[in-house]
Amino acid sequence: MIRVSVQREAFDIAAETSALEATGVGAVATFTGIVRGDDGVTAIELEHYPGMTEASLRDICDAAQEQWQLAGCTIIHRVGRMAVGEPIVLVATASPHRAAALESCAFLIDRLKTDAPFWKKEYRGDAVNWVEQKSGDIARADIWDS
Amino acid sequence: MIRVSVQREAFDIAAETSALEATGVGAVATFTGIVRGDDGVTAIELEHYPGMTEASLRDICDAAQEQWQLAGCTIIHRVGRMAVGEPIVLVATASPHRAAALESCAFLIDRLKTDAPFWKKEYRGDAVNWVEQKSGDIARADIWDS
Amino acid sequence: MKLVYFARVREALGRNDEDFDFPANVLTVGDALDWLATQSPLHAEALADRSKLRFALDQRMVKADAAIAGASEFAIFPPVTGG
Amino acid sequence: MKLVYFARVREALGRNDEDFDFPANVLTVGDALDWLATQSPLHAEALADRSKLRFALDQRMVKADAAIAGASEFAIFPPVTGG
Repeated sequence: MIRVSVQREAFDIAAETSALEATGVGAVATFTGIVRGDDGVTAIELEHYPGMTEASLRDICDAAQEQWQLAGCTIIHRVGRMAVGEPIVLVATASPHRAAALESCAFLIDRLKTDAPFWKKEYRGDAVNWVEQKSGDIARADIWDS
Repeated sequence: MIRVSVQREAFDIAAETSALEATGVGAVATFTGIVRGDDGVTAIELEHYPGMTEASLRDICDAAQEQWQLAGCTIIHRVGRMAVGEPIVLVATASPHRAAALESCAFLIDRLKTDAPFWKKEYRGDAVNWVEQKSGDIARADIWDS
Repeated sequence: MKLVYFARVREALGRNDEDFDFPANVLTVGDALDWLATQSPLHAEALADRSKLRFALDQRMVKADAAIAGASEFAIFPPVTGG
Repeated sequence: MKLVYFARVREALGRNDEDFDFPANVLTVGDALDWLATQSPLHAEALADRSKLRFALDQRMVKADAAIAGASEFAIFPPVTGG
């Protein structure tokens, strides 16, 4: 089971984990990314490349399913404007093995940060700037290739 | 924020992650363990040591908070009888760092399996047997000591 | 001292708990197990395989060489299997 | 060929997309960038720092040496920052 969604509205983690639990395996892991209020950030806005985004998220799920024994893989990424404290992204996996469920979630979020065509603006009150890609994110995603 | 609960009723993953998101950090990870229907198992029943259980779960959260920068740590473990497909245990953490959130969830569930006084019976229809501790679980928990 | 039993140990002994005054030469958890095994055939059988037993004194896990002096609650149970 | 722009590139160019027929000597993504930079001062500036640009042909990420022949959609955008 692969499920990807790019959406403006918030997601329902309980509904997503229930769907993964219904695959019949023993372990479900999730990771949720939340808008941080670091350095005076008040909101963010996410733009994406419709069509390519969904395809890239499916590719990332496919790569996870090649590396780990997964019964299900879900990625939901929000776009548009979000205030500090709002969830941005949910990745979730189901596996017969607890380590596989947790490790594959780490892979999904690391890979998403370097491969999926999203771009983030930060608002600090009226001031706005595009977020720069972090070299640490590239290094973290590269770990999975080695 | 440390929250531990030993309870008969099912837990609400959305309520638990919301509480962790409210700590103001950017990363929340969860792990849910579910009753597997392996080898004809139809249900399980969990017994625990009231008082010691809660203390041991708090100790495990304390150990996680020493090892990772965590804004919150939650462990909810159910007791009593549960059917195949029902959730047994939820561990969840909040951190400024996504790797810390996911790794600490792995630590919590590994440690819980060897340190917290729960005992599991498996039902296969009318037949019942106590589950034996898995040597793999001990090995996995020992990794965190090295 | 209050003895408490869980899981297979509780079922084998047919009770949740019981009270014993250990003799003065019972110093450790291991000594206590030896002495308990003399109290009835049921105890002897339930406590025979030490490799399948774990212990807590006042709700803290301990090894068989732990001193029992000062403890008020002594728990005997199989290896844990939660999660 | 349809050009599509995102994020800082889109804002710098003041448009979401535009159509160009590249000359025959434009073979790769890199060639296309060189040629695009000659189309207006806005293009020249928006495409000046190649280290801050990433590319996709028909919605697949590619490097600057990728051949553009056969592609119908060519996207130019900054390094991604989702998650």
